Amino acid sequence: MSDTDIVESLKRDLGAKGLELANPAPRRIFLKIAPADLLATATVLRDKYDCAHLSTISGADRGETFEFLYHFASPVAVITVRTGVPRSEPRLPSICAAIPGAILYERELQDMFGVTVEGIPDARRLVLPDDWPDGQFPLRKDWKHVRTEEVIPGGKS
Amino acid sequence: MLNKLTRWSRIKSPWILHLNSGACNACDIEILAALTPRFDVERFGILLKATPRHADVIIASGPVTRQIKDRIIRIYDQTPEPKFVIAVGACAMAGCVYRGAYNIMGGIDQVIPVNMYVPGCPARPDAIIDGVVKLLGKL
Amino acid sequence: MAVLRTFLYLLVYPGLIFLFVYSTFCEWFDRKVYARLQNRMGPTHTGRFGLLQPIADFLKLLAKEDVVPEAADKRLFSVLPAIGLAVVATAGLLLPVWNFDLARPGWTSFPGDIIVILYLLSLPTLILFLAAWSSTNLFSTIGGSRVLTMLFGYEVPLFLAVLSPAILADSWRLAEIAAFYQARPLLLLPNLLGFFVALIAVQAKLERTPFDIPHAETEIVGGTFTEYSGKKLALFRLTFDVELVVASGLLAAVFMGGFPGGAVIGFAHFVVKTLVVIFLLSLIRALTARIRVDQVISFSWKVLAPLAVIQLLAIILLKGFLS
Amino acid sequence: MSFQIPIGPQHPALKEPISLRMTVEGEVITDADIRLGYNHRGLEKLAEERTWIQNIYLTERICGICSHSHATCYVQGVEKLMELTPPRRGLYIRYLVSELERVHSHLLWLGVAGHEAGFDSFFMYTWRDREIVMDLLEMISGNRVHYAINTLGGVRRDLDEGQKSKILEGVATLRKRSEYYFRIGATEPSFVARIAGVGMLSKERAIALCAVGPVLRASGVARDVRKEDPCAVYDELDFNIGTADSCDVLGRVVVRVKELLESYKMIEQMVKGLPDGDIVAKAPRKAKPGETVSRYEAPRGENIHYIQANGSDKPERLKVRAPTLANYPATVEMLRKGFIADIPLIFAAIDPCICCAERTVTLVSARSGEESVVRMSDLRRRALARSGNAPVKGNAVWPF
Amino acid sequence: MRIAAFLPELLRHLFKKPATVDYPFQKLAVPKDFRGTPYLRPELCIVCKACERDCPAEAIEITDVDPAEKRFKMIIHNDRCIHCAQCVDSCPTTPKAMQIDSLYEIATDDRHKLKAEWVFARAVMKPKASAPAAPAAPAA
Repeated sequence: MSDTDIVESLKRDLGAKGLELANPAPRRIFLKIAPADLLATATVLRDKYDCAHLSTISGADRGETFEFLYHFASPVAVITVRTGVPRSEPRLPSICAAIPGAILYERELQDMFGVTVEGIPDARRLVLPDDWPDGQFPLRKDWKHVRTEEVIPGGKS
Repeated sequence: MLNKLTRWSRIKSPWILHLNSGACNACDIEILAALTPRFDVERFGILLKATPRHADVIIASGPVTRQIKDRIIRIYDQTPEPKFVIAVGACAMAGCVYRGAYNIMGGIDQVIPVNMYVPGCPARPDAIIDGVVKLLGKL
Repeated sequence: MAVLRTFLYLLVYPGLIFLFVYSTFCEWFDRKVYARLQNRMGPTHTGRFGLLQPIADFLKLLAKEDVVPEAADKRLFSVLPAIGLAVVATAGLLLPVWNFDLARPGWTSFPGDIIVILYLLSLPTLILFLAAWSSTNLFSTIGGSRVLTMLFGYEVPLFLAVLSPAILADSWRLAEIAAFYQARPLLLLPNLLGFFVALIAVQAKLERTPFDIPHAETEIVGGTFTEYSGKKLALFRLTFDVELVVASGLLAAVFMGGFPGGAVIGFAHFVVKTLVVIFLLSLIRALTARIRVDQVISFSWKVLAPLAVIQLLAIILLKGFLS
Repeated sequence: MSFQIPIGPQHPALKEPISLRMTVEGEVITDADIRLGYNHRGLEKLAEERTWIQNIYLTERICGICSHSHATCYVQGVEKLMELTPPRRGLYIRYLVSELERVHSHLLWLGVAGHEAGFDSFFMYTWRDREIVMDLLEMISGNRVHYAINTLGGVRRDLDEGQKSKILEGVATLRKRSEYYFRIGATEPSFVARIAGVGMLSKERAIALCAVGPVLRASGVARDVRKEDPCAVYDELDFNIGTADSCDVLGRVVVRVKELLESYKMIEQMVKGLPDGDIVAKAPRKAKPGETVSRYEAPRGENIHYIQANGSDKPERLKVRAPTLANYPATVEMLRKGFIADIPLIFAAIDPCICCAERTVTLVSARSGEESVVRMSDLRRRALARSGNAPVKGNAVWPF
Repeated sequence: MRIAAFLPELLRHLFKKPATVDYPFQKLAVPKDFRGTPYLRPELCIVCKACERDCPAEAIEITDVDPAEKRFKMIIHNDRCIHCAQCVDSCPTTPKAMQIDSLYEIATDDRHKLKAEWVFARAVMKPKASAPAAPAAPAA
């Protein structure tokens, strides 16, 4: 199956769900959908496109929205499913029902971006170190780390 | 006389504990490589021990992450006196490329006292041996 | 005079001092052979050829801080290493090193001493178990349970294998068994199978690879010794070294015709024969991977014990044939 | 009686900080939890504050064993963003180092597997031979572990004729020795008894839990990024994907040995067919806005970097997914019903590289004081419901 | 499966010379391009600060000492240095003012001793091609 074949067949299968489809580089397909369609899309990709392997979920802070990219790897291409949630109400459905291996990445998103993944099998909060303060999400762009001064023991100066 | 004997035995039989405090593995494989036939630190009576209770020298690698800080202090406390710490690699000394990351405390010396610094990224096995030998020479 | 002799016997030769010196030498030999088999150098820079390495380890541990864990049974925890050393050192006295001469037997040579020595060699295992249990560390506890589990595996094959030469020699006395085989060296050959069974069982008793399960570093940290440090650890290490000497001495006495020839030649016999046994033990150590505790049990009951029984039957048949 | 034993964060079998919490009954493991976070350094945040060039060295230090693979994956992506085409000689040298690194990593792993099984002689011999490839890498790049040979638009150091012949010589020695040692290592009964039939992971569950690399291939799935997403030179080379269908630790050993032999083949092909020309193209300091997904087959499996550029000299977002992280759910699966003695072997069998996995992920307890964290039971139940519980039987076949 | 498969190999090595290099007493050779400790040749440095900008580990620090006389101070923190030699690559002068040598046995008990400092006047833009080779060893 070539890239164009995949794009064409994705257009057919997803219909109105696929908001945007692009093929910027060989073996790379970017697909944009609404957050609500995530689980359905993941199921379709898994069953029809041999994309049972979820490589990872990347998140990016795009100002007003958080953008999440689900990288599905099939033997012929990487299909990246892109979805955006508003910063004011960061909620995302879980796809663990379709792809159990997604749990680690979803928990990672909860930690780093402070989104709520709804329907995640293990919904306990996963924070950074034990002493990490509440409400701090390091990968948000407005979060800045303040360095502590390093004290070198011993010696002069 | 007794002191001399104790000092001699301490120099001749340093047992090490390998402590990874969030390193990238490079220093760890080089520490392990120092045990293997090419370098074979058993020549100096150095044995890699599993528990801090048996160890004399803690060889630490890696920048200290916030999560592991308490563990390092605990392991340091568990090691019976006299004990020495060698920081191996740029991360263990000053944090290396991770300087300024939010989850890094800095070098090992920000948490526990360090007796010897071995620079390198990673330090070659012979540089590590050199560090151990310099430490023993100091005793 | 007799008192002085007893003291000399207990303290110098073949008592504590001799055992200490010789067992540290054996540890060095073991480590060096192991390293050379692996194409390494082994201890080199402590004394000549690294000969003093085990002594340096021992002294260093003596000078180290001694930590007793909070939760441990403190009295038991502290006293066990000394008992362990005492037990194996006593076993060492029973070896027919000094008391080789049947005409003028030593005080420690008596009919049935082979049983006593086997029994004394079993005790350290129980002491290890108690030590592990009293330190209350999780890894120690697992190590302790493994120690006991293994004990049920190797003990029976060891007894059967060591006792079959005794049956052939028709004696329960080490000196007599040794003398019997000195007179008839050819009869050692039928015992070869038993020798190898005993070798493997001794390897298990000494908890060396492939049987170093109770203190497998990559699995349960230090296992039985996780909480031990300083003097107590030094004593435990010495216990193992002495046990190595005693066990190899036992095998040499039973399977290799003892240590004849008086003080000097007899001593040379002792050294050469025990070192041969230790070399074989080191070879096994370098040859194998550590097996699991369930595999130890099934191996000893499915392979070692039947072999030992076959050996015993063969010996009984041979005995009937000879008489 | 069941109780919990903590493995790590400082444990001799691990060498790296991670906490495994095993619920055991006697010697049998009934449940396993993995707790990360000890090696979390916050690299992704840091990458946003560093320039494109500085990030090469930062990604290289995600992991020491597969340092080149992270750097390569990153550099590949950035080159796409900057629309740079590295010269062919540069690419050949880059992937030559990749394959040498794979050799070093697999030899290291085989030795460590021997060490975890208490087979120290095997460990010593493999690591002695590994020094040959370390010397080659040091000769090419100037450092034993962090090669720093990648730069944007090519590589930093050229190969001369003497080095080429030394590489061929070294690989020939290595091939001879590794074939010999693996043949005898594989016949040692106590070693085989420890690794055969341990750590089962069926094909269906390996796929469902998104396992990667040798773990996936040892379950009979022939997937390899080098084949399915060939970057630059791999489509010009002749090699096969090594698989095994025994689904256990022995299968993983076999897969790695097969890969080693393939790597020797590839190194020889690359050295002999090294094209002439430049080794590096001039790179701009800034990248145009855009995004890219870069994949690379690291020694441990698929490595994926997602890079976003915003037109400045720093990345907008760098997401790194290292292979080890993808293998954790599968590891928990494998550990169940095993013995305590199998923990180090099973865990080592995924070739864990915790530092890779944890460049950003942290799974730590809530402040409830409860220690166990990644409760994999739910996950497992789902996986079971989906694929049934039937491990594939079959013996791994040695490549000799 | 063969019992004691490793035996011949082990016994063969018992009488062979060990693979060990008896390090401190016997030095190991490093390859000619080994990346050891970086150092500065101050007479060549034009203070473009490319090395400071590109250093991934913040190991290079250049400060003004006396702006009027164009005197600068450069500190290389060897405790932070990752020995990647990017500073050498970034250096625009010919011959390069940043250099790297193959020194690696610089273990010490004091981090302050790992700082190497140079105070120098800025070189003119185009140094002569035949600049005197005076490698100032890092003040370790």
